[in-house]
Amino acid sequence: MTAAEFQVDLVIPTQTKYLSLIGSIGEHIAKGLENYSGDKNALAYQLNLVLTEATTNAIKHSNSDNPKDTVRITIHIYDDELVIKVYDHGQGFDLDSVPLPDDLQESGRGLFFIRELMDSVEYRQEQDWNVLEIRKSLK
Amino acid sequence: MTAAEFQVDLVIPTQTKYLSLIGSIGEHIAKGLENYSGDKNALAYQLNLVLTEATTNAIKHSNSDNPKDTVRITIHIYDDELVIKVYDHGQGFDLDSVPLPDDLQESGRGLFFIRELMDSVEYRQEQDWNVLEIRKSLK
Amino acid sequence: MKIKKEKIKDFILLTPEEERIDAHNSTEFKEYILDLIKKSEINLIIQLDQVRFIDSSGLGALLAGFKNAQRKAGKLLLVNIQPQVLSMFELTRLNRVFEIYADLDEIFESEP
Amino acid sequence: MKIKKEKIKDFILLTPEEERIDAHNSTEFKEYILDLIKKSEINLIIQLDQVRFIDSSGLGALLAGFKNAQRKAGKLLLVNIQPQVLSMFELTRLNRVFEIYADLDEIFESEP
Ligand SMILES: Nc1ncnc2c1ncn2[C@@H]1O[C@H](COP(=O)(O)OP(=O)(O)O)[C@@H](O)[C@H]1O
Ligand SMILES: Nc1ncnc2c1ncn2[C@@H]1O[C@H](COP(=O)(O)OP(=O)(O)O)[C@@H](O)[C@H]1O
Repeated sequence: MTAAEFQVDLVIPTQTKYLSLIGSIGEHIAKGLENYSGDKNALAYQLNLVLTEATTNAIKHSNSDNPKDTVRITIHIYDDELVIKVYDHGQGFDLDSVPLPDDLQESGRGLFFIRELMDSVEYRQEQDWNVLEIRKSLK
Repeated sequence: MTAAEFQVDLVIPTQTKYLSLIGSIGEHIAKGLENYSGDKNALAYQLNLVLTEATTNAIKHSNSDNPKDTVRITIHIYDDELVIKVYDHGQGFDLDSVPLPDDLQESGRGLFFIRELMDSVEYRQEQDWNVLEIRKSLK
Repeated sequence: MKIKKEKIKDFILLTPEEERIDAHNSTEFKEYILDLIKKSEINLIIQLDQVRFIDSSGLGALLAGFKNAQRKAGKLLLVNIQPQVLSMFELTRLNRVFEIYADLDEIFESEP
Repeated sequence: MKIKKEKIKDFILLTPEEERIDAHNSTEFKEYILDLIKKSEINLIIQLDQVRFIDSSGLGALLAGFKNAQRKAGKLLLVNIQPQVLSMFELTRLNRVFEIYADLDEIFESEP
């Protein structure tokens, strides 16, 4: 993996009004991928969705004691892979123990979408942030 | 000036296909400004334009010897001000000696727009980058 | 959130006039629907032709409406879903939960 | 770049089917126009109703067409410009250079 061809690093207040901006960045990026052999419009929707879901979670579970808390989102596009990282200052959680949603359950489909549409998902600590790291191959 | 409320830092290849992404980020940001008392739709167009013009110049005047050259764009939104920085690796130029365009001249209106629509513009060197720094008050 | 509300035969037709339904507006959307059902408007058609994007919270809002309507022996039908939005229903298998129609004609053609 | 080309009375009507004209597509746009003029299609109407955004290179492309048409004693008229795009013509005073019409009717009503 060489240097990223495209990278974006965003820091936003913990407000849902920024979701459409984050999502549309994902859409634009997908539509601009020249070497992607798959369906770019489908990927555009998927990135929009995955970024929206991950950012929503980071906003929802941010540090509620700090009204100035922020969420950070980075997207790196390499030749053959894209890497999204979403950082929060919340209490953290155990990704592996999140169950699959039932058919009639009203919530709990965010991580399901992320897992279903991307290739790998991890959640870990890095300095004072929690990081959800999402990868997808672009081959 | 306290910490930025919103910040984005982008690194792109020197390709014009990224202009619409950069411009649309500017539009989204303007439309999300809650405390701006002016016309948000006008500001949205203006940020779209200013980012497009500044990024176009940085792409056009990038280091042509390096096919992997990049352009960096940062946008910081503070309470009362926005700051755009566009970084290039080109030969640089003297901002103050750029003349106003004639009525029938086909080019040369990029910096005119930036100066006309924003409050201040500077061009200087920072480490190995040239930086165009654009400021606009949000009061 | 902008929602157009019309009466059409025995149904209330709701058309969200938004490109996106996400966590920013889905709570309002859900409350709007639940409020109607509470007021005994239990037969709803939700027309999604303007919605280009829906996230899990948007699906959740629709599901809340669906379950509440059913509990009162009402109906919540979906109509005019854009293809990419429809794939989200398919991925979550919610296309098997909801009654989904291509257009309004399809809903009413079988009725007398 | 997608451009619709129609014949309307003595004019060629060009409608760029793009939301943006910027440095990514303006060279193609300019060459398209200059190419027509070279082929003696010197009376052009450019309809900008679909263009939500234009940058300085887009204005430059139109200006190149305008000057080339004039040089051959032709005309390049602009029509149906969206308000925000129009303000860019005003800011650069190019609204005093181009002949700008509200709609096609306005162009032809004065003609016999
Ligand atoms: N960034 C996060 N910080 C803390 N908990 C999280 C985070 N992201 C997800 N979770 C946990 O995982 C669960 C499932 O998340 P998700 O699938 O997105 O559905 P939902 O948010 O609708 O419950 C959440 O209910 C929450 O408990
Ligand atoms: N980033 C840059 N690096 C080097 N020269 C630049 C840069 N930006 C602008 N210039 C110079 O300033 C001139 C005016 O720029 P501008 O007003 O954007 O119009 P145009 O690019 O259409 O000529 C350019 O022709 C170029 O010589």
